[in-house]
Amino acid sequence: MNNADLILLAIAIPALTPFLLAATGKWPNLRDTVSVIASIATFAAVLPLLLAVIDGARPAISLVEVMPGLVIGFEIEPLGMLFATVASGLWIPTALYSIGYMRGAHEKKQTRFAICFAIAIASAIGIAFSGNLFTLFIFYEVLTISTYPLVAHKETPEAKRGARTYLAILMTTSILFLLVALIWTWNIAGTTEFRAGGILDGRLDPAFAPFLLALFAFGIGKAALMPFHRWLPAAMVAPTPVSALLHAVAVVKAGVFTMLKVGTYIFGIGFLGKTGASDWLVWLAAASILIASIVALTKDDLKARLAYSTVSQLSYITLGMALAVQMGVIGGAMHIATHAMGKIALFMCAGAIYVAAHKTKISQLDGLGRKMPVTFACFTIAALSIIGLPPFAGAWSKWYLMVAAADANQLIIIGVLMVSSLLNVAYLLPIPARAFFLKPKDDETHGDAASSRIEETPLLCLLPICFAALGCIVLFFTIGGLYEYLLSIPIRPESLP
Amino acid sequence: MMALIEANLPALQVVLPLIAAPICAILGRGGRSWAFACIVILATFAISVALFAQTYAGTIISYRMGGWEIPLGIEYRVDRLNAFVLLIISGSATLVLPYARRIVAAEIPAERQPLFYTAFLLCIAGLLGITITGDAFNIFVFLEISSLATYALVASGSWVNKRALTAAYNYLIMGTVGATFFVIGVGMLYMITGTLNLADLAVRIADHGDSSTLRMGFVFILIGIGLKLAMFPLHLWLPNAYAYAPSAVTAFLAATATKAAVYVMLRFMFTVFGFDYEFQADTLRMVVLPLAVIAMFAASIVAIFQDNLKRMLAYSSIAQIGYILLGLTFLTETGLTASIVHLFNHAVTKAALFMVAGCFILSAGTCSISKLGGIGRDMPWTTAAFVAGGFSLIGLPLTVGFISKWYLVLAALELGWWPVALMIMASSLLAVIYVWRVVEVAYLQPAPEGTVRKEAPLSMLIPTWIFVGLSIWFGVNAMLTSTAAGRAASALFDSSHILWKE
Amino acid sequence: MSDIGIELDYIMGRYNYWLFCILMMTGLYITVSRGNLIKKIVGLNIFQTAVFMLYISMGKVIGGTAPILTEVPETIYSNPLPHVLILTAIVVGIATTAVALALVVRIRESYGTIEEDEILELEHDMDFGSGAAQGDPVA
Amino acid sequence: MEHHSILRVVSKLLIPPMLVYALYVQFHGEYSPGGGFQAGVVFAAAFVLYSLVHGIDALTRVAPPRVLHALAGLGVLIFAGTGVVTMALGDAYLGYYALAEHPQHAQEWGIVVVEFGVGMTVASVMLSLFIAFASHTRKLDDKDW
Repeated sequence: MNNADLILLAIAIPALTPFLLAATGKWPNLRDTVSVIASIATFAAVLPLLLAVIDGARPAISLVEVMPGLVIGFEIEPLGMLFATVASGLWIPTALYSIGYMRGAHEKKQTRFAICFAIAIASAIGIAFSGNLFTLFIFYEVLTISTYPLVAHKETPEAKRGARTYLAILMTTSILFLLVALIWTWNIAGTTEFRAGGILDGRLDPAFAPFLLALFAFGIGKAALMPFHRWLPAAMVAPTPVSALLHAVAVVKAGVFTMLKVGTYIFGIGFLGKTGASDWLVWLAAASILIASIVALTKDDLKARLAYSTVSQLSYITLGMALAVQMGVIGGAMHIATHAMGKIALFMCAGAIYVAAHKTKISQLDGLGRKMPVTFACFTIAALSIIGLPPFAGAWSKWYLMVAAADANQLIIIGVLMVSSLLNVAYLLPIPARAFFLKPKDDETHGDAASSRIEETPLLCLLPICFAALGCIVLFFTIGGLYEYLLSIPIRPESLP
Repeated sequence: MMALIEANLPALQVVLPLIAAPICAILGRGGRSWAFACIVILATFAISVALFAQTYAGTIISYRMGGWEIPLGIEYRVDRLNAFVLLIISGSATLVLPYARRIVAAEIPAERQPLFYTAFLLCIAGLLGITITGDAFNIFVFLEISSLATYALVASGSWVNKRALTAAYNYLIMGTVGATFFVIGVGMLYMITGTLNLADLAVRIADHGDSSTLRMGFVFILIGIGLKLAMFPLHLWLPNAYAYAPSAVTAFLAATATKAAVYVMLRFMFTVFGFDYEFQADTLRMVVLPLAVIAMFAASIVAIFQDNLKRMLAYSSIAQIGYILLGLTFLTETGLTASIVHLFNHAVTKAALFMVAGCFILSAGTCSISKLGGIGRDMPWTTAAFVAGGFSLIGLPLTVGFISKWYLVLAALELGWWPVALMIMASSLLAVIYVWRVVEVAYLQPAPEGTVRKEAPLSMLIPTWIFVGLSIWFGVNAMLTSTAAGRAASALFDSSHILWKE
Repeated sequence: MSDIGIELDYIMGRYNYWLFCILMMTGLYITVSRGNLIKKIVGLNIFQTAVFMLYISMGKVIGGTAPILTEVPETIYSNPLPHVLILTAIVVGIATTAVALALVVRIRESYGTIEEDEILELEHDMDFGSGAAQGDPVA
Repeated sequence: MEHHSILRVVSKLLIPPMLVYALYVQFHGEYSPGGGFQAGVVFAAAFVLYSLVHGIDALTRVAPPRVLHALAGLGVLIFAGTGVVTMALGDAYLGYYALAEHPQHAQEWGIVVVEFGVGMTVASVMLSLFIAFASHTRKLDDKDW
């Protein structure tokens, strides 16, 4: 089996799993087994590709020519490979976790949930492997549609409203801006292929570059750049595995990944740096980082706080691209991985708390740390990683971003990153602190008989959490390899005279 | 025998359904006349395919009715453009007829069914005639044949809801006014040139040059055809006519009737008057362009507030016609390609959606959106078809709607018309709203108490899904449609430019 | 004074067009303004007739006779083609009128009136009266 | 109806000439003004006159709607069928030259046959229309006259 077939396989496995899931829907155990096996199989298909890409291979395959010159095709480069590895790798713990969660929380329509989940993963991998912007756009939209039923899963009026916001913002931005940007790119460049060094240099009038970049930056709504971030908190009505999927694995990462791709392979870092087209984006991203962090501070709902934290963290990656230096791309790409690891752990913890204690507010968590020590220990590790303290993975990506800011002579940005870290401390650390050190309130919350039965979450939930927390630490010590790997992202045009 | 048929394909294309219509009436039984109509339509479709294949390379087939010399007699002329439209019309008919059997049986009394199929065949013959003929007055005659049949078909919805009668009446008044305007316009052209043959008209008009009579002729034709194709604000007949016609009729009309009228418009604007006719270019950009944009928004917004699914889709059709007209007003090859490809794409999409509405009516007894709660569970396949068609209406990738939007926006960007490009996209967002309203009700709302609904019969489901399949297939692999449309556009473009060269 | 003469000539020389305009506008006005469905059809017919007259007057060649072959070779004939076209148009017009009248008969049977405003009122009641949804069949 | 003798007599006098005149117009259409459209209408008018005097029931006995519908269809078939025949004979649709050797005869034959079909359709459609509308109205009593 050659690499090109593996690409198709990696997408086909999660894309075809829904049929199996639908067929086995009547037998929950069988269905969930299918789901887990599919996740492992997908990862198994992605791994050999990763090894090949590390060796310098660039597998490619084109499927069908939709319109003259417009091809649905895949081509793997280091950035996409990283995202695919993250998405497929984290699908395994998420799949396990969602079984535990969905059963623990007695959710309905678990088959539909599993089906949409698999499609979402398939489209995330499709995004990662896309050989051109057009293919990427297709999978981007598939991802939007397939996650809609997940967000609306509970079918309550509240869930419907949240899902509506989710869909409205993602659709509006993608159709109104991203598609126009795509067609514009096609119009001036005659292609939408991802090429090292970008395809716009020499074709696009530098005066228009900031506008095109703006269409892209706002068009990629999944990157949750302010002011188009509202969908993320709105989507918090979803079951927690969905939140994990949205915030760590698929949706938001697809957004920032697209942003990096566009910056690196459509505009080209060199072109951006030369024209200064992305200067405004640096400041917008910086503002987004700070404002979202401050908003997070005000939220008492655990998931909402995490959501705003995500908004802030995503802007790091956008920022990395906008700095228009190689180190920025590396830092951004690294942040995809490290933030994914940390955030998935945080969300799984939030879900675990809900399943075990039915608590969603931070103010209700007092003293819960003693009943669920493992969960909260993992929460702390993940929080520290997000904050960016060594020896946790998040430290490295922040480090490289700061290096990038220095490279780009944007010293204020270094300050912004530091302030942001402090804000992270302020909104993340109080949560485990309350849980561990404050006494449980005796009135209504813990005093009744039901609360005395609170104990650690189901094992199926707990294992993935531990795995993700462990990942935060492991990633810190193996970052050298990742850095080496990310250096292979081609920045300059391949064939320079 | 084969050679004989081959030589007379253009005539047979129209004559076959025309002859079949009275036979259908004489046959007398619903089932029998339906089967007969099916066979005839299949043959008609085969002829269209043959014509399409013959002209795909660029040959122009010219057929002289009654053997008269060309500018004197009536000419049937098939080129890439109308071969494509013929294919759309007969193809839609081929799929709608099998679908019609069950829903017609439910909506129309048995003794009236043969007449229904007669009118249906007449309507097809008229539409095909409009498309194939190369004679301006002949277009009028066929326009009226198809329209008269359509009025009758729409009115036959009165067995279900009496409002079909007033809908048909309004359609008749506006349609007749439109047709008469068209005749006046043709008369003006005849006054100037003394010919009715379209190709001949083009040459003579170019020789004659601009004049106020020519301008009057153009305006009359524009308004006349505008009425027939429901150009905003001449669309008032359409929503009720579509909403209260029998479901099979709605599906067929949505796919074909306005398309044939658009074809006539294309033909007159670009074959007869030509791209370089300045008055036309001005009118298109100053009048038609704003109207098309208003249609895109106004009709979509009205669609959002409709409770009747068919009415909602009807308003959406008006908006989609706005897209087609918008493509024309660009006056570029890409713009024309966009319009022509959207002719096909919208036909496929809308037919599928109206068919879904018909399935709902058959199974649930209503297509009122507020009563369709939870129908996604009872009729999974039908509802899935709606979702897929809705995606195409929105213009999501991998559906035909996307291809249309792509070409339209590309055409706008080529001209540097920024605001227009953004408006195209903004109006497709309105489509998200009205499609999603239905999706939400169908999947996330509980079913009303005490409803029993079961999946639509296969005879209806299969044609619906063929349309859906087409809308996906030609969304994934649009080479055939986009090349065909592109070639038709470039043929129009080339021929049209030669004419006005001084 | 010769100016006026030209003006008069201009007007009188095109009297067929003026007639056509007046008839056409009359017909169109009736169609649009009358509430009675039958009167609308009458208006439509006047409107169509105007067009017939336009065509027929167009085919007239001054000094020409009816286009029937005569023995005299230098006879000038009027153009017969518009007549033929209008014959077809008349037939189409009759068919349209027949369908329209048939519809009016059916409307009268179902609604009990052929006045447009009364019909609109009835339809408004169907839409918003007593909670009937639009999509519902009406028995 | 029996006592309206004037009407009866006049109609008896008028109807046969009307029918004959219709046939004249019908079959001289290829040389002189006339043809199927006009003939059909005159032909139908004779029947309408009959029905005005003797009542709609009398007319439907003479020309039952079902027969009229069939005749209308048949007329179209004659028209269109001629075209198909000429096609089968190797000429274009409605290319009459294939019908006979002498071109003038061929044209004549073609026109006569086609016009016959037209006349038949027009007459029967006119009558069906009349019947359709007339049978919707209330029956007239003798004293209403």
